[in-house]
Amino acid sequence: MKPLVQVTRLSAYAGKAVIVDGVDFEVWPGQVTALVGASGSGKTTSALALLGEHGDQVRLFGQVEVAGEVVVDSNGPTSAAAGVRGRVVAYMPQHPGSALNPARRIGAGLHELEKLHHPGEDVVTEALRAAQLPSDRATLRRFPHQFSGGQRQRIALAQALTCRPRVLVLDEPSTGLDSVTRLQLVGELLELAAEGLGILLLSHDLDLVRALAQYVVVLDAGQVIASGGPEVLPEPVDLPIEPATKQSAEPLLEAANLSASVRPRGRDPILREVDLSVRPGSCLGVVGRSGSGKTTLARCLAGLHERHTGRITLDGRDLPVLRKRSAEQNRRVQYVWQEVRGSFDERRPVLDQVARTARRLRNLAAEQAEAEAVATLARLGVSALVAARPPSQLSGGELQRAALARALLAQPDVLICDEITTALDEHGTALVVELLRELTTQGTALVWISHDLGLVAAVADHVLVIDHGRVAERGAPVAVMTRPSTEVARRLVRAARVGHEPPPPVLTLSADTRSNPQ
Amino acid sequence: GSGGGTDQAAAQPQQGGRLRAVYAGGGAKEVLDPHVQSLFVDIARHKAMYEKLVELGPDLKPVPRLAEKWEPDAQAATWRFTLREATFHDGHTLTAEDVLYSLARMADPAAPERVAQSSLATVDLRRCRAIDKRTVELTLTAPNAEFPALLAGIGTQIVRDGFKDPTKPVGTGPFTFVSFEAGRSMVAKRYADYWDGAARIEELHLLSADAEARANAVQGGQAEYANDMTATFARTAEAGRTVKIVAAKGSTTQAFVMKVDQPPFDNPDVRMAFKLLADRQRLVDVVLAGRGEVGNDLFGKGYQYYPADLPQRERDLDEAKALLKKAGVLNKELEIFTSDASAGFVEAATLLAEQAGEAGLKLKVTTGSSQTYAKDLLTKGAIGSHRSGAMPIPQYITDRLLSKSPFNVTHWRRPAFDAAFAAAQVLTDETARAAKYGELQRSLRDEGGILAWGHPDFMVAVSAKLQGVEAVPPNTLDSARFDKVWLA
Amino acid sequence: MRSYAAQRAALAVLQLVVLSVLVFVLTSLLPGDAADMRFTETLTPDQVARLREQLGLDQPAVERFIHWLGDVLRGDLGTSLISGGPVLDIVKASVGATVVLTLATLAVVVPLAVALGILMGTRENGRLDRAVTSVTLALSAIPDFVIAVVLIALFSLKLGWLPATWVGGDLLANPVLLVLPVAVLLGRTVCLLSRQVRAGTINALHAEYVVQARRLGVPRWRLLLRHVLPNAAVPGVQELARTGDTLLGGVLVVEAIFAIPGFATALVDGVETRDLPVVQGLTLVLAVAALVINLGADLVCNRLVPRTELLR
Amino acid sequence: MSRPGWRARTPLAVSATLVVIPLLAAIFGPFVKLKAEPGLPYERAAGHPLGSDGLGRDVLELLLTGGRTALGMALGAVAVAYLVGGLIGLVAASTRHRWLDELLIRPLDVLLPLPSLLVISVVAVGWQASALAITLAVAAVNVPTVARLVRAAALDAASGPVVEALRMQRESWIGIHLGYVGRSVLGPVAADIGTRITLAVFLVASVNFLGLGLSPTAPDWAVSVSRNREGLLLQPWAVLAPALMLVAFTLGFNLLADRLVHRTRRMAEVTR
Ligand SMILES: Nc1ncnc2c1ncn2[C@@H]1O[C@H](COP(=O)(O)OP(=O)(O)OP(=O)(O)O)[C@@H](O)[C@H]1O
Ligand SMILES: Nc1ncnc2c1ncn2[C@@H]1O[C@H](COP(=O)(O)OP(=O)(O)OP(=O)(O)O)[C@@H](O)[C@H]1O
Ligand SMILES: [Mg+2]
Ligand SMILES: [Mg+2]
Repeated sequence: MKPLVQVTRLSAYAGKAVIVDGVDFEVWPGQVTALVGASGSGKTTSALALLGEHGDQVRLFGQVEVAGEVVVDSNGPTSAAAGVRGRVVAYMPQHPGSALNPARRIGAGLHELEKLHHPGEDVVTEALRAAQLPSDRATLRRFPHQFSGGQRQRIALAQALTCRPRVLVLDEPSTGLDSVTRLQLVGELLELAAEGLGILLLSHDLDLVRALAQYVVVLDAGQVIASGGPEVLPEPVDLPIEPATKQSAEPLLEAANLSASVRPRGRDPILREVDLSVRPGSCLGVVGRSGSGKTTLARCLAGLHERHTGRITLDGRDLPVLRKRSAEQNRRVQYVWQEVRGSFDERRPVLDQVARTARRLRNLAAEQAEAEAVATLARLGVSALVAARPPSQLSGGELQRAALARALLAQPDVLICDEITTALDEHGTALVVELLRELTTQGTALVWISHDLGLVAAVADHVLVIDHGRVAERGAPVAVMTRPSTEVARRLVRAARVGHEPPPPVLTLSADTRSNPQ
Repeated sequence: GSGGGTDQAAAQPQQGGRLRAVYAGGGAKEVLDPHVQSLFVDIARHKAMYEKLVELGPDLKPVPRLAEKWEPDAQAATWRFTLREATFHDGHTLTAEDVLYSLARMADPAAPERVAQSSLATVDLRRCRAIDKRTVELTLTAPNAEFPALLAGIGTQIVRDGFKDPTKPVGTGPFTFVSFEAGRSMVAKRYADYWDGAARIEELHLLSADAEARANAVQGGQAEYANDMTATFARTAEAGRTVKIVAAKGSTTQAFVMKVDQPPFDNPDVRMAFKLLADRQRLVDVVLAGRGEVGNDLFGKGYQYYPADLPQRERDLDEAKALLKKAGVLNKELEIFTSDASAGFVEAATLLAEQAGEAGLKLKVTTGSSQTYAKDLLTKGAIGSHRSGAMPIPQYITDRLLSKSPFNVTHWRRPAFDAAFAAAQVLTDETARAAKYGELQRSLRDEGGILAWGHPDFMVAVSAKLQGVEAVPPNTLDSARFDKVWLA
Repeated sequence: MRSYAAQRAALAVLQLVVLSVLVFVLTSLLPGDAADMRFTETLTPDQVARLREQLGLDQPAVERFIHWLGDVLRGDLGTSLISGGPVLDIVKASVGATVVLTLATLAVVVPLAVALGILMGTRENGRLDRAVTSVTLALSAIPDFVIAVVLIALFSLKLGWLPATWVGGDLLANPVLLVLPVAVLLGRTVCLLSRQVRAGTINALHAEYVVQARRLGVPRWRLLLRHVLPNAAVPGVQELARTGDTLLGGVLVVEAIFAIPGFATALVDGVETRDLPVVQGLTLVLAVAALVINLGADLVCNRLVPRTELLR
Repeated sequence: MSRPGWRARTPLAVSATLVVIPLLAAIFGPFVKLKAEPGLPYERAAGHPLGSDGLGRDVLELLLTGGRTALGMALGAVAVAYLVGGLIGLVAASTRHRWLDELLIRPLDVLLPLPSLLVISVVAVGWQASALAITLAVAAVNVPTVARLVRAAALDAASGPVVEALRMQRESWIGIHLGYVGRSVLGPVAADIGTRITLAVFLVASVNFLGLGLSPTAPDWAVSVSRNREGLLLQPWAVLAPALMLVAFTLGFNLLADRLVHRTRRMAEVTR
């Protein structure tokens, strides 16, 4: 058998900078090849070379052969490249949501591809089936915005499949998915591979790669540093679940009967009758499927979500909404945003914005505040040089850590962290966890929201499982992770094991009703 | 260019064709009712379809039209008009009854917009009668030797007995009505049975447009005749060959009017000072671009009864300054009220302000609304701009200079003047009358509030094809005589 | 969606009522009334006073307005105070020319602007893009009346190729009459529109979904036609609806210069002669047109790009 | 993107010159005393470098005195529009009271279909030849759009997480609204002011051209174009010179605004 894709000594230059440096890999029919590596290591650049495509000002060298056609040779992309697009290699981009034309019904887009590549054949229905989407007329007549995020991702997959390619390239297909949805994706991809499709998977989600790939190529700074079977990947680490400790003190932050809605007068609540309490030095983990209301809960506690009912207390005293809090209350409760990039002013250096907290909330002098900011950032692995830039010039992971530092400079008593490790690799996560552990020993209470159940289990003393705005289950992490009592919790926990043990049977998709279009 | 009509008169007249004549438009104000007319375009339109008993000659002297001749009694109180053999467009022959009906219609108090109401107020309708089919006797409540001229005024057209619907015009004029859109156009057709010889052109289009569009239309060949053109256009046109200018010398009057009952113009010295400080030649050179004659503070240069023997008033700045000083208005600021209502108003006012400045007087130009200017001039401002079209001098006095005149813009109210004028008007002897009028005008020139600085030429632009256009003042018999012209 | 339409309709009715009141108040504030406008040197003040009475102008303003509103609700726009004819006739007579003029302009502008916009957008920052941008930008910087004056001097008076005025011309017999007025109106609109389409094209071309469609093998012309154009057209359509008002200003200048008996001229005439019923009627028609155009633009945009939130 | 420096600088110099010449003429022109003798209408004689106009006035002198109204009214109108509309927009966006927002914005919605032409002609007819009245009218017709623009831009900024983060840091009201919201509004506002000023110049000029505005003998550039156009073939400079001044200003301003829009767009792209 011949490889479908043969990449030899592929290099890419942007100006003088080398982005990809002599990369070799192959894609075989019916098998999954994975390109892994840290962010910026050249995964996307290498994969796009299969289409003869490259970014602005980027030059390609080396040789890329796809199904016998040379699409890149020593002079860069060849004219044959246009011929392989779609029909031979179909690429599913990193953010599939934005890859759908908002102005066109999805049926129009799919049928257009059908007519272009396989006129007369009914490939659309088949592609939709493979992407686990219904193929009825009503679905085809919908616009992309009428689907949920997960469904949109599958539509993008269906588009790629409609071309009936021989090679499917998937760029970071699991970012932002909760564990259940991610598991469904694994099932879909395994089925496709079984049908003879060659798959190139780009990801830094090592669990996903372990679950799927037969071949793994590890990139670092554009160079292949290892390649072979999945065994070249580091062993999966199960973070130890720490036993609950320190239940002595009085509750610091409490919420009783908390309900919240986005519409006036409490209509259509998205959070219902939640009770919780956090003691000093303890950590409350909050988990749940996407859209279940975790962020809303956090924003209620932070005083940012004003449309809520129920009672929130700090040290037994009522805690009003943010604009009515005293300076001291304001300082004591801090929040780290889920979408960090949006929470920074684009026009000011990140360092200034971080230091500002200490100046406003702790009345430190400018130099002092800055020194403290630099120190905190350094502990989190962000250099002062990087932090002196405006936010647009920081990577997602750097910014996420800066946001944490911004909150920490208030020396809060309660810190609410909303998915603050999503853009971090394992090293970055470890730095964050270490710093927060240190703080809890000094008495700071944490509210920790995350999709990463392993991480939650490792840091939290107590876990809340939220479903449809209600608390579905609560208890010590050991109990929830090992003996989940509700269906939601069970599914979340089981799905999270992907890559750690043989995947469980693919879950039925019909259960996925949470984000149906209105 | 000027007087272009005469030399072409020798050329062989042609028959047929469509003549498009453009006039200054009045938008929705344009009317089809001949008794409501007020604009040039209305007058031209009505002239095409209707006629009056009397018209005015080039010197504004009454000339017979539908009335073949007339005869007053000794007191000039009862007038007998003999009618011409004319037929209306519906075939009906003109009779005395038509005349009586027309006069009654003009005077109808239920229709206050009929314009001849005040000028014909002295006609005693109850005592007017038809002597026979062709003779009508009109009796006046106050004797008036100028009565025929009044019958040549605006809004005095003779309509058919029983004429009710002005949208279906029936007159005795040279053209019959086809269509009309206010503010845009009227179309009329040649009337073959016209008593004065049927028109040569077949179809007449009277169009409405502002000055620029008139110029563009006649230059671009979209019209053959454009009324009331500016001196600048005349200069431009004369440089080209497509358009001729037909200019009637000094046919209208441009003036500043001072209200003699308002300070500082209630002081005759100030009025005289203004008359002396005005640089008439410069006003004529600039505002009229030299196409006009210098005025002598009197209306109607060259018309019947105009005292041509009076010396021309010259500029005398020193004398003016002395008078102003005497009156104590030197270095005071005054306001001159003007508007864009008529070409040259604001320009003339601006120039006068400059000239007043040379005499040590600050004159501020205030520009009012052009639409309401006629009304505003009566009440606003102590000094303002004024223009008058061609009309007989006695009529000018009646309308503007008597205590009861509706449009007495100088507020010239002198019982003695009124009485002297009334006495002159009843004189049936023309020379005696002329002498009296002369005296009155002399006193007006020195004491009155009218600073008549110029008599602009009345200019009409005609395309090279159009022949037979006479250089006559507007409002006279031969202006807008489209029955006499032809297309070569 | 339905509640949105109802809301929109209610707002429109409110807008019309408020507008009418406003126009009435504004024009009532003007010095003088229609009777004064009919004052001529030969009418005595007494005659004018009787005229005012006949026109009903001696009645209180509020009463006149209520009367007018009642008539409008019965579908009667009233009669002109100046000509005495029905306002509806005046509206009909004046709308025609303007509509012809506007449609003719749009018929040239829209295809031209779309073509130019796409041409520029696909060659972003190329030489052609810069050239076309500069030319349209320069054109749009010249006031309409300057363009008009220069074009007339050149093409009508000097060269004698094109008619400079509608006076004495018949549009049906001589459609050439439209050339200069449309040319004058063209400049700015083409510039505004083509720049919007250009920006839309560039945005769309850079959009992930177009890049992705290309990756999946959609050929170039199809990409432009089916993927880029609808999205690029949206800002253009919105701009078009928005320029309605400025276009009307241009139309007035053009109508004045070319002596076109149109809508804008009638409106300004109405104001100048204090012909309130005419002003009210014309404004009403105009406001309805503006509302309909805006609604239409919203609907078109929503059809083109369903994501553009209607409720905004 | 190659040689951006060369490409960017040349038009900047050109457009700046285009704007500055009329602007200088408008500001300092009235102080220049030329001592030109009045002549006859539409002369191209010596003593008048650009000839004379329909009133025999020196065209060069008119050029120097006519800019103040031509540009001043437009700039004044835009300033007033932004003062009023900007304030309404900012208050509407920053208020927490929905009713205040509605109260401020709804009436403007109602006014939107009011033809600006009507407003301006009414004002022009009502207050004959008053520069102030026309300036205010032009400002008034711009207020609704400005208010909505500012409100939308401010709302965008004020409702985002940045403001929440600033509040979490207990930033002062001034710090939030001037330091962040105001600065975010600045971009769209700057781009808008560019086009709005040229539109205002057009509007004022059109009103004056149509004879609805200033006195017909005013030296204003647009009035000059209007009044002297019948002498275009006799003395072209009387029309062309003021027209060129107007065009230079609007063209230069258009170019500057275009550049600004490009800059903000490029910035937006970078930050995205
Ligand atoms: N058009 C370009 N011009 C210059 N540099 C580029 C360009 N495109 C990518 N790069 C750089 O090339 C490097 C590799 O980029 P690439 O997108 O291939 O990374 P990746 O491995 O896919 O990362 P990620 O996990 O973040 O998607 C990065 O450092 C990036 O900054
Ligand atoms: N402004 C809003 N308007 C309408 N619905 C909203 C709004 N904000 C949140 N929601 C809905 O409220 C629900 C809870 O949202 P929330 O952001 O709290 O979810 P989450 O648990 O944080 O999800 P994720 O894991 O994706 O961050 C979701 O279904 C979301 O669609
Ligand atoms: Mg990538
Ligand atoms: Mg969330």
